[in-house]
Amino acid sequence: MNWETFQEGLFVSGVGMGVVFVVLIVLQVTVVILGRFDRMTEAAPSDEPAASEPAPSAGSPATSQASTDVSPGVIAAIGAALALAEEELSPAVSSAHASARTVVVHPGNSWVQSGRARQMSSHSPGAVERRSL
Amino acid sequence: MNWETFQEGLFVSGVGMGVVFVVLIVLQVTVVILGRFDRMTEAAPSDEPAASEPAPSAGSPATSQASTDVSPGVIAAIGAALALAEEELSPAVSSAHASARTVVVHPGNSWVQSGRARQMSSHSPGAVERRSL
Amino acid sequence: MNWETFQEGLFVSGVGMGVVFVVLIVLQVTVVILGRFDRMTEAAPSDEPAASEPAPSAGSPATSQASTDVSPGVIAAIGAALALAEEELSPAVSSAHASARTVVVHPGNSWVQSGRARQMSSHSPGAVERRSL
Amino acid sequence: MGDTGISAIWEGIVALGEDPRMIAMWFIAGALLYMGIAKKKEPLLLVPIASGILMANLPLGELIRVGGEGEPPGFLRVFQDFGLTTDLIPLLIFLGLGALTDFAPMLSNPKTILLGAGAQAGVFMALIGALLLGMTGVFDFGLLEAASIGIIGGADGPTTIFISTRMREIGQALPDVGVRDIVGATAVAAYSYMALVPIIQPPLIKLLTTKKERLIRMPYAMRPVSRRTKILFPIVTTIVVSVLVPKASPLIAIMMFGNLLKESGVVERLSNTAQNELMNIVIIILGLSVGATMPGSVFLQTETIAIFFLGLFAFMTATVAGILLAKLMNVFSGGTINPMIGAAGVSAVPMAARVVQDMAQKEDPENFLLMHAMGPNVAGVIGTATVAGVLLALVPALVGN
Amino acid sequence: MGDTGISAIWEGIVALGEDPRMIAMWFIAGALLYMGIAKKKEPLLLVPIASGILMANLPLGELIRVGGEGEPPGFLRVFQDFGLTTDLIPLLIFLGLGALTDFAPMLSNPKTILLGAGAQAGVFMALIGALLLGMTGVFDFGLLEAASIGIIGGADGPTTIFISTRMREIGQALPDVGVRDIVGATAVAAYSYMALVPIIQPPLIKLLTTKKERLIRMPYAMRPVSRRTKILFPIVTTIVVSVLVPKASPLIAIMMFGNLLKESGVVERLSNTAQNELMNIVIIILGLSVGATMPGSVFLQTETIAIFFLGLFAFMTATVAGILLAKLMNVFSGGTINPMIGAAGVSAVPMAARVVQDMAQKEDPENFLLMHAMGPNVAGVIGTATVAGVLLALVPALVGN
Amino acid sequence: MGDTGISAIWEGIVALGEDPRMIAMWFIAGALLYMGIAKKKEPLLLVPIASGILMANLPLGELIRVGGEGEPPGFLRVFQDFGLTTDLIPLLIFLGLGALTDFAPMLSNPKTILLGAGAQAGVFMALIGALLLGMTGVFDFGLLEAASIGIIGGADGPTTIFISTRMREIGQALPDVGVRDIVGATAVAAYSYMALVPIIQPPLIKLLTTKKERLIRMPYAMRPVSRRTKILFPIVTTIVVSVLVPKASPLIAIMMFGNLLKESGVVERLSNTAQNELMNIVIIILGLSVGATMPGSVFLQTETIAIFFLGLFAFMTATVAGILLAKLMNVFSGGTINPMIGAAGVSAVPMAARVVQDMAQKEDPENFLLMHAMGPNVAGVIGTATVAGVLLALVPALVGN
Ligand code: NA
Ligand code: NA
Ligand code: NA
Repeated sequence: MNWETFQEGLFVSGVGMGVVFVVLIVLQVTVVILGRFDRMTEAAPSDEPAASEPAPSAGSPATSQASTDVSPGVIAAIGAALALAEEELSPAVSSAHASARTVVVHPGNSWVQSGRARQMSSHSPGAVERRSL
Repeated sequence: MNWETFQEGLFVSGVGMGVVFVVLIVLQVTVVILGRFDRMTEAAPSDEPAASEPAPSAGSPATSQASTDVSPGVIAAIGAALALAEEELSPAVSSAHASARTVVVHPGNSWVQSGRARQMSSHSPGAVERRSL
Repeated sequence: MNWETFQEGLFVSGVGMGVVFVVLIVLQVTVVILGRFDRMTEAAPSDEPAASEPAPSAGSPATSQASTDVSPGVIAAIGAALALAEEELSPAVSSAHASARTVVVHPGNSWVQSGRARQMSSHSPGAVERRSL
Repeated sequence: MGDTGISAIWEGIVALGEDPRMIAMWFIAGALLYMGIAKKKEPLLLVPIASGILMANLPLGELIRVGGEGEPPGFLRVFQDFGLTTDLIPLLIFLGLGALTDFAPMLSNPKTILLGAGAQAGVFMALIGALLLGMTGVFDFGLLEAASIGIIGGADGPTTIFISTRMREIGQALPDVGVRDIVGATAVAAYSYMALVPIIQPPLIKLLTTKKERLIRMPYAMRPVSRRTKILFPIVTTIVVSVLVPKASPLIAIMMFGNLLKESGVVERLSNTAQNELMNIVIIILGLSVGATMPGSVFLQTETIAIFFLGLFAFMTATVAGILLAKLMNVFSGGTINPMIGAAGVSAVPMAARVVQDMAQKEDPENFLLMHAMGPNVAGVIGTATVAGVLLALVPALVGN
Repeated sequence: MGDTGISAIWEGIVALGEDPRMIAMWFIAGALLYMGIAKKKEPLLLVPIASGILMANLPLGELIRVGGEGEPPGFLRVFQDFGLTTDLIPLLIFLGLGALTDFAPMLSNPKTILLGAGAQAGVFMALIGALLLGMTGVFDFGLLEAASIGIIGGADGPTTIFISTRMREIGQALPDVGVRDIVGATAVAAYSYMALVPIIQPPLIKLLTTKKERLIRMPYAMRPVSRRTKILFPIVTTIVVSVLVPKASPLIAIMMFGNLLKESGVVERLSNTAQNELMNIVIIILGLSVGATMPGSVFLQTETIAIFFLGLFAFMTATVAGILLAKLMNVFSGGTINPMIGAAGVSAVPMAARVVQDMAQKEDPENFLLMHAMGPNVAGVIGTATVAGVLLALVPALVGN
Repeated sequence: MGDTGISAIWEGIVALGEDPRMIAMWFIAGALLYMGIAKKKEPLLLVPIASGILMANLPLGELIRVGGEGEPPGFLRVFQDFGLTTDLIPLLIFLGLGALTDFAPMLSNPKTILLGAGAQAGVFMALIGALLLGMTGVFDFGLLEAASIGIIGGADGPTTIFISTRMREIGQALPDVGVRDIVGATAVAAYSYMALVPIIQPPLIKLLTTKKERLIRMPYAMRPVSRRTKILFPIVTTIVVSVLVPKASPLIAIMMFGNLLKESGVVERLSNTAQNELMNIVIIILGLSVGATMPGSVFLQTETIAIFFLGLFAFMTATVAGILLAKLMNVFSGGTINPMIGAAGVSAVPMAARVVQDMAQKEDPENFLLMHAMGPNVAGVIGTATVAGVLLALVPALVGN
């Protein structure tokens, strides 16, 4: 209502636009990194489907620097117990998984085609109803 | 329990039956009017699919007679803004709508047939389950 | 934490194992009785589909021995009114019911086959997802 | 420690011995399950209600406990408190019913609407009957109970539950008024007699109509109903009924909203969910909650027998009143209305209409009355909701004086 | 007794005479139903919202009553208290939206993400506009109201409802601060203008772009996205956004959880339910609850007109800002970005992206921009959720001083 | 103003620095997501639980905040308060499980029922183990915690959550008793080890059975089960178990009600909804709520490691006890019972039964044990519910003294 409130509004606007740009730039960088990682594994396909997942586990020592009343050993023990336990159970499962990987690694053309198909059919009522809630 | 309560019961019954008849008669009149309107538009099909809708908008001055702290202008402005805004967007939409109208205007025979079909199939389990909850 | 708590734990364990065995033995006996009853009705198929149901109704006098402020007559009246009211409505219903009975009485081979089929298909993903929530 | 353990082991059997009415209720639950499962009568409601009765009559009543000391309220108590007492559950049933109901037979044949009014006489006959029984001093029925009993005659399950819950809550909120908890008894009576409509109505119809009347054919080339009318009808009905009987507005507005979802044709996914998944969830909760209002100590009263007799009386008088009104209309319309369709005004959709159809075809296989009977049938639902509104408006004011 | 009865019979008509704004609201509800049903614009929300408006404007307001004396809170009041005020319902919508959203177009083309930021300028332009109008003394807009109005420019229905409900509740909890209830007005404005995006945006796009710019083709042989990336994206986004803007975490975390259900591929039944049955139930409750915030006495204020104008202003400035940012990026990228896709940053998924696609094809039938426009489109949703978090973090602190 | 803004901008990062246990929890959530998504182990629960863990460990904890000052309780807090603490959500899971479970293998082969009892020894071995660890002074386990840890051995997720929530609430309601919040740890342990049953059981089975025993064939021409028996079984079981162990009645009665919906055959739409849409909604809420009980400050305790070791110990002793009981029965039955089916008594339906089937076929491809193992498997569920009832009856009374 008064001048002070207006100034607060300007402040909120400035901070808001700044934060939005920061957040989306960080996300953009993240997505680029994820994409790089995809192309790396595409070039040299590994047998570890989600190698990125265990990796951070190793990075957990960062937590030990802070003032927790829990030793990093405790954390590592719990995390490792969970992560190790589910190693390969049956060949059937892992082979099914491997074939799924193949699809992931070379999906190029089919994805583009389906994208194009979606463009063509974008006026269908189903597509319209999907969003805008 | 006592005589007074019994009298109250009689009173409730009298009022109740009266109100039920009034309500259903009013509804009956309303339905008849809606039906008349259908046959009018059937005889002289207009291009305004729901002409009845904007019409009452014009009748809203009735509200100005009462002691509101809002001028009828305000009401009219809001209502009109909303009503005007969505005027025809694309020919595709309006032609689809027009064809829908055609179905509405001449549905006679098919409706009767479906009604008859429903009579015949009224013993199907689906029909039985539909209600009585 | 202390010795007393440990003793309580032993007590809970003893009672718990005992109760579990009692409950499952009682259930086992119940299931055996239900099975006997099946074979009895299979041998001499009766026209009363669920004769076991009205029977206990007759057994309700047991309740009259207790200190209720409701006479057994009241209970019997309510129960009987409900039980009697739905006696046979239309031949269509009862014949449909009778044919359903036939299925119940001689399901032997088909059930075994379906059981075997289920064994064979037990590795399908649908089956896996069904439980363990 | 030993004492605690030993008493805990036997507490179920001891509790059963102290209140054997539980066992009696098991047989009542069994009878309702038999009616629902073996006889396939109203299974959607009777199976959950009977299961709720069973659950409310287990030793210690864990499923209906009030809670406290680290124990939450029982499973069914939570449903009752958040679903039944707030009206949420019966009203959500109305939402689904609205989305399931086709008002076209009524819209194409408006003169049959009035027949939905006649059958409401059954409500008030039973209401007065309950008060008369109350005056004998044998049965403890005041105006609140009489209203709950009367509404059984509306032949509408959720409306019955709605009104009897309201009346109970209103009575409990009034400091000087006592009120019985007859929600369960009225609900079971309503659903039971709805299941029995094909038995209750035919003899009365035969008694009150001549063969000549029953042979009256009604043309089935009905007037078509435009989509616009079907869409405007629920909107206009909401406004008209709510202005005339504001206390009926929850029932009417929500049922008509459900119907609008269906008839609008643009929100099919909402309409489907209201008819199916949401409806099914609500039916389960409603049935269990209603069943759980019937611990033996509440249900096994002399009053319960009276409620069942009055409920039957309500269904019968409703049928009679509907037929008599239809006979009257037949006279004034020059013999073009088959008086049997008046019996369909008792709602119990679609059983009452189907009874009429069956009786008509038995005497004349070429006489199709189903669509004509559906008019009064669905109009009867609106009529009963109106009556519910009148009861909600008048009864608390009269009792509160 | 007679008095009670007679007053009860006329009370609906009397109440209507005392507050005829109800009748005005019927026509507003009718206009929204017309837009939803006849024009098929946003019917999923407009039909329930309009029905909620109708229900909130029936005599005696039975469906929105507070309750007491044996009467529970009204049907819609219960939904408002347990669904809207707790954020539960808008957040469950976000769950479903997350399960419906395909982030692949954005993941395969990361440079378009930034375009989701530009359009957020519309939020703040409208916020400042509202404060300027507030300074005239004609309209009663403080910072809380300005934030609620600004968020309309995010073109995101549930976020708008989320923020305007939060701001109202925060204002009501502060003893020295007054706050208007503009939840209904902002929600209706947001959904109405989302429906009108195909009318609002094209003239602005034409005005701000040259024909040469509109003819820029963008290759549609996009980079494939691995399943792993699709799965890691929602997890990483939840963490990144929540660390940078903790107050945005409910919106982001729940939308991303919905997306994880979908992309994980192992819990299809949960993903389907989140998209369909749960979503439908929540849409019904959300629409009715929002509609029910608009009794005539609340909605028919001069401020409402200002809200609608500011909302339109917000959509327009968001479009303009999005296009200008895209033009800038086009210059720096050497002419490879069609500036029109900046307009898709206003969210309104997928309408804004489709507008771009249609305009591109009108000038060059071989130019397929939909997938490129979907990137800014879904990034705009994340951007608006971020803005919502900033508003929640700053505004209460500033107002509370 | 500047201060407010600047502190608000950094508050997420600051909060993370002050409690880096959040980051550790992200990796635990990641490990569970890996197990659920990449390894497809129990994804229906592990994906929501892991997501709940993530949401509970975001800076400022917006999703689990208590609320106040215009802010409602966080999204997950609402679910916890209205779903977990009231038992509603685990019991609704039981409803769906009941509707999914086919008791026919057990009904046609009643002698295998008893094998469901043996495996419950695992519960009590772990309970005593927890008390022994508590006596060392290193771990803070009283009788309440020991009961929650023991029930992990029941290999039944919802029962574990039900009991550990109850024990926590009972402890918090007792003024002189301290209790740890181990709901999340016990639930994650239970679901993790259920996922690992195919790894845990085979070595133990091999160790405890001879090759000759494993080769015992059991005829699969089982006795047919009538529809009447299938319908009467859930009704009778509800009554029998509830009379003997009243505190088990919520679990048993609701599971058996679900089974009755299925077996009655007349309310298929209710049965389907209980199995599908309702179940899915409840799974989402359950998983998120359970995950949300694990902020790093609660979960990262030395006790958690002990809980995981005791949980594994519980699964192993349950398997051993089941096999030993089966060996005993084999001796008394003259060598007609393959002792491996005793291992299926640990529930974990249907994994434990499938393990037995796989091991039997590995040694003799013509030996079909699945149906015989399903008997103890589903009987184990009833057995564990019974044990839960005993714990609920005895533990609070003993602790409260
Ligand atoms: Na009726
Ligand atoms: Na946006
Ligand atoms: Na078990």
